[in-house]
Amino acid sequence: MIRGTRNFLALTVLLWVGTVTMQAEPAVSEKSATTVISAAQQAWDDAAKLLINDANRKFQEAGAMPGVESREIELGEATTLLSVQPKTGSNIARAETLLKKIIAENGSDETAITAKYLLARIPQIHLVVRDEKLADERFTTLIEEHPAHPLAQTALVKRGLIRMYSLTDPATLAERYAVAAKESGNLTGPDARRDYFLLLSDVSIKTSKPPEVTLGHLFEVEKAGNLRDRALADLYVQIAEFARVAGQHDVVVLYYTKFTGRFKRDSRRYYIEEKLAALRSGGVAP
Amino acid sequence: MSRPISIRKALLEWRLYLFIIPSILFVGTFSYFPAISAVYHSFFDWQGGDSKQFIGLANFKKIGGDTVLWASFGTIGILVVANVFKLIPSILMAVLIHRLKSDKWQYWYRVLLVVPMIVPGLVTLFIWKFFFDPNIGVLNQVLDATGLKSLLVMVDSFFKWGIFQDGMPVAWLSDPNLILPSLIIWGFPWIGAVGVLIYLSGLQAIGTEIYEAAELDGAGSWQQFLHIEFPLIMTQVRLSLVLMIIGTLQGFGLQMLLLGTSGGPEGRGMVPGLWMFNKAFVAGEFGYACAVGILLFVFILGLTYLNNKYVRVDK
Amino acid sequence: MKWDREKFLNSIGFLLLAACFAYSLVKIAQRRSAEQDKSVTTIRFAHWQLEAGTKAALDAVAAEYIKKHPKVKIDQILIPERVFATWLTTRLVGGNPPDLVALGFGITDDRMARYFTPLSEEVVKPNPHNAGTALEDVPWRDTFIDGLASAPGLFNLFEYYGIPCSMVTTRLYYNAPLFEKVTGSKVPPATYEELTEVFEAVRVYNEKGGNLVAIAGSKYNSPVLMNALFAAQTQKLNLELDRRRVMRFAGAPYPAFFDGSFDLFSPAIRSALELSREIGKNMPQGFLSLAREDATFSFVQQRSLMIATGSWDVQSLRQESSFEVAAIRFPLPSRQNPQYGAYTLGPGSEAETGGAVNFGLTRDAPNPEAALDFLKYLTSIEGNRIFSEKSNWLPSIVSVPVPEAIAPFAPVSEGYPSGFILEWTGGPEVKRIYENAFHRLVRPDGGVDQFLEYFEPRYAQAMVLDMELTIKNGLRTLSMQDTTWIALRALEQGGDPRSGAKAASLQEVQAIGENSYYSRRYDLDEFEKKRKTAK
Amino acid sequence: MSAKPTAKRVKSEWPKHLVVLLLLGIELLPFYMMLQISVKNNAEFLNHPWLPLPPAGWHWSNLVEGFQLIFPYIANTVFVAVLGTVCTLFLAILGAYFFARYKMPFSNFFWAFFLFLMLMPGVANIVPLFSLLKSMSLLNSLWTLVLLAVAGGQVFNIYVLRNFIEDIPKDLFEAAEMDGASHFKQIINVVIPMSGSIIGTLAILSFIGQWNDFLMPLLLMRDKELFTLGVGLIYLDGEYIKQWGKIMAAFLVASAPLLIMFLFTMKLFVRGLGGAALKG
Repeated sequence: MIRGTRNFLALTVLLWVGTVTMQAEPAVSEKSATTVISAAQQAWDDAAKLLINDANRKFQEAGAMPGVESREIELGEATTLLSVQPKTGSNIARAETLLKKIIAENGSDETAITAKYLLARIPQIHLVVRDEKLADERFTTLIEEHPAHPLAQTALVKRGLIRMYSLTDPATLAERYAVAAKESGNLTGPDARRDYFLLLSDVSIKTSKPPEVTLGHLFEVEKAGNLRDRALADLYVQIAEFARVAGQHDVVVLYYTKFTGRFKRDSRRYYIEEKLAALRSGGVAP
Repeated sequence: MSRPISIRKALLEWRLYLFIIPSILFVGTFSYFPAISAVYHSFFDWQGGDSKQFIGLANFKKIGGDTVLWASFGTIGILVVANVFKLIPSILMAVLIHRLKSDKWQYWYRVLLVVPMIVPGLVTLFIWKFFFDPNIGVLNQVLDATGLKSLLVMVDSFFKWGIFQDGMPVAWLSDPNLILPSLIIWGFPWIGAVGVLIYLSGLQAIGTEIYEAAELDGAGSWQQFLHIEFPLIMTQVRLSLVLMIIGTLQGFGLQMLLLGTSGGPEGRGMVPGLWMFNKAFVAGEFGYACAVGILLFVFILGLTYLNNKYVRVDK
Repeated sequence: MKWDREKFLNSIGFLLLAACFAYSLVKIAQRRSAEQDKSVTTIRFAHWQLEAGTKAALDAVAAEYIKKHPKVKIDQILIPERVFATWLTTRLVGGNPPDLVALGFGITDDRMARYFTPLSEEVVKPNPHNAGTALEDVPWRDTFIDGLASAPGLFNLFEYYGIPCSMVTTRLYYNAPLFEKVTGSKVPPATYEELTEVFEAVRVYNEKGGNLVAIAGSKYNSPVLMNALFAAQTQKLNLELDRRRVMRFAGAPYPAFFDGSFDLFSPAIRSALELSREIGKNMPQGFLSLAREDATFSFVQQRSLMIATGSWDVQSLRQESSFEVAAIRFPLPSRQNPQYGAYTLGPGSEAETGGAVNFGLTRDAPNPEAALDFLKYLTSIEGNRIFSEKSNWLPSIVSVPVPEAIAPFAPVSEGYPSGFILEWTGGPEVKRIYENAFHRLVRPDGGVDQFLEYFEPRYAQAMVLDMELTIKNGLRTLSMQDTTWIALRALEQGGDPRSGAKAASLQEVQAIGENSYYSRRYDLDEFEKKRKTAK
Repeated sequence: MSAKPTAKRVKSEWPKHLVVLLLLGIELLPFYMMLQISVKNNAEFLNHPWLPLPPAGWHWSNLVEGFQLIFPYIANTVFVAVLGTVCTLFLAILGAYFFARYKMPFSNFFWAFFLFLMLMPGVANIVPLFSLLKSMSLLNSLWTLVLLAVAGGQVFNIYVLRNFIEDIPKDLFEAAEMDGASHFKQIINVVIPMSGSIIGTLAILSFIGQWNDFLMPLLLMRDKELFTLGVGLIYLDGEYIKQWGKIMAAFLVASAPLLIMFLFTMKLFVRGLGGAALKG
């Protein structure tokens, strides 16, 4: 409560100072722009700290300032509206309107691309009654318009999820998996590539593909890199174990060695060391 | 009942409103939060924390298919009926005390009635758990010593319940068929000190001459009770009834302490209040729990209404 | 005359009351808020560890700290577990929390982010209180035994919010002299087979007129042992069901149930249930209606030979017992056991034992610098040693020796990935029907079949409801992550590389979370379709 | 005030005493247990849970410790309990009188307002209340506890009292009104004497409630000096190895003042107010 008031006071003072200096000396008008930018930064910072309602209020206040280029502020407002508590349909609808406005003004800058991404996410996970068909269309627009942009790459992953699990075209999961596997070449960004192959590996397991296929996806995930410790440990074990099923024993040894070398405090370590010792002594892993 | 009053008279008596305004202000300011919050949150998907999503009537729609909830209303129904009978000992106790000739004894009995009230609930709970303990508990020892156990075993083998068996202590709180009986036996002989005091307050209104008149008519003590005492404490009985219904329907503390949040073996101890607690604090569905609370409210309101309508006070 | 006496007595009552009230008024009026000595800083820290010795141990650390920093006062606030969450919530929302708070009850990720200070920049600097020791130049984070790998908030918020001062493990305690008297041996059981011999010895002892329960039971203590045994029985089953082959418990039975590759009639489950029943027979009858303190009481008063609980109870048990209390790891069936050996890999590994009693620094802390410094002292070699020795809790810092008294509690890394217990296959509904059915498993005339007869028909519905709940909660997390992720990206573009790193991590976490969210939804839909056509 | 005995009734007096005493005996069992366990240690308690120890073996130290635990809180507790009870009942009597005397316009509406609160099972959410108290700068003050006691006690007490006041014969009020008594005077001269014993019962309930409450003091008071004794008791209850002797001793010490006070004031509630003044 008090902190909120303090922030509010600080902001008011800042804005007031900004307005006064602008009126007094046109020469330093950039200063007010910096103030707005720092206000936006502060609001983004709050949002990143999960202080969504505070962030939303700050964006609204910054947006109310006269004569300010407001696209980023509007994007911030829309982004935070998606998670403002309590979450209501009217907030989501307002966010959608704002995003559409941003895109209508200028469809190709960074802000607009972010807006397009969020616009597609709304029917995918933010509405109580989802409309994944619409989400698919919106992602497709984004992907076609800015194929190389990181958000379009992420969109490929999110759209991949929808097409894989929610839409029934083609009819079976195995067929959809085949289509998705063919399209994996479109993924160029490393993070998106990693996520896409994580999806493919999961579905290949779900549809009982041969272990070599899954292994191929898992190698792609490793190549794309950038996994945090916990997920990386799982990945090494997965690779080694699928390789074991596929009979590729040197891969097993390689990845188990990688695992034991890196993850000292893991409840699988002792078991894996036991398996490694058995492999090295020429036996077959249990 | 309070008397109807004409508007004109009411305007003259406007000062009466000053009597109720402080209470209204206090209650409205400080006590209304839980109720309002429950109504508000019943429309949300809420985990009890800061984040929640408005979902309209979805929680209420879900109630329809909630078999556990509906079953729990059956259980609470039995408990309410049992509790109606459990009101009787307090009434009898009050009448007994009231009929004593000696003012002094009456006074001391009242004082002794107050004493148990100051003993913390923890002590009572502790004793009753000891009472029901299958291995070292008093109840089983009494059953064994009095031979009641063999009687129960005989009845059991006749009806094939499989509850009472020779050489096996009766598992009071862990046999599903004994959960409800245990909950009902709990608190024997069911003397509620507050209840007795309330009835005694009502009985005070009986003047000596009424008894004398009754005795001249040759009324026995049972008839005296039926025709003099009981009618006079109807207001108090009805009051106890309402308070008991509210308490029973909202209550779940005993069930939770004895049986846990799942309602014990086969869920036989699951009551609506406990289900509300389970949904809120075990499953994290606070919004749904609030909706259950509202349903419970409607239910209690209905019972209170029926009680007011059919348990008449005629004097 | 009588009237007067009565009047007199009545007025005594009120006079007494009035006098008491007057006294309290005077007392309250006299009390001025304690003189605030500006030069003295008061650090307040709050937790719920009411176990014997913990408070004294933390006070001892504080006293040692004050010796070095005379201008500091340290105030320990103990709040019982059952009201801790409510208490903390009101303090945080009200903006007047203590400086340091034990993280656990009443803490969610968003609360942590909102009300606590991230310590990520601190944990990479060396701990100044380790100056002059081998850890002098080691970053604070790496002085912890688990390297802070399980610090609260790290997994979802990518920041360090909590600093642990201890670790916990669970063990089987036994009454050493009584054990010798009953079994005629000093050697505790190492395997389940040996444990059954102890059970037998207790039976013989009771036949000769003893009145002893083998293992003290309660709804708190019994599951500690039973779950460990159950999870050991399902180790191999878990690996079989683990189609993603991550070789740890990652909820594998959940999807396996929906695609039909797992059901409750699996021999491993039967065997695990059988084992639970065997153990249950050696606990007091009706133990599910007993509370934690009942079991402890029974052990301390020598009515029970053994009790299963965590290392946090060691000090209480030793203090209250007139006999020597010893502890061992849970005796599990060996792989050679003819009945139970086929399903087990061996004792579970404790390699991932993480820090416990994590203290977080509140954003509204009145004295953040002083409090942080005290926290660093508490987790320095010296401070943590004092804490560990006085409380008999395990240390969290690498070079602090485990006090001899608690040597059996040190985590053992040599062991196998854990299996699961039935409650873990689902959520709150599975837990509920499991608890409703459990008495059928352990009562004298019950058994595995009686248990399954009740449990199995209700299992599918419970799994569906739990899955729906999991999906709903998953969706909530995912949608919240969208806002945070976009915000982190915006900050990264504003020139903040740390936000960039966090954004990348969040993207990965969301991808993994969304994969499983979609995959679960798919499993559930397929299952419902199957159920419909079956009907 | 109560029925005068006739010769017939005197004869059959002792069976009544017997029944009442038997029932009271069972009711008093917890009290007895509290008394006798309070001077035992755990081992003695376990071996002889039901029988008292011979006085020579009593552990007085339990009671001393109990006293040391409770004493610092006594002043605060008396303050809150006395003020809380007096104010609660004062307002509740006024409120109940409002409902019972006439059916005033809106009286049904107000009644529903109270009833709603009594019937609504809330999933306890104390945070909004806390925020409110904070914004009113009411935290960390004993007066707030009194305030909350008053607010929390209104509904139940008004509900009970209304029933009793409605039972008072209307001619008593009318007679008083004839004499020119204001409503307040009518409360003092008619309501309070006629319902002395129920007011007494409610007062005891309210007093005990304040006496033992721990949650509100714990949550609202920042300074330990402002805690009431319920807070002291939960620490004992929250421990994981229960020292039954010490717990019972503390409970005993905590309830002793209540007991003494009730013994001395009961008389007033039981008949001092009710009897003499207005016997119909």
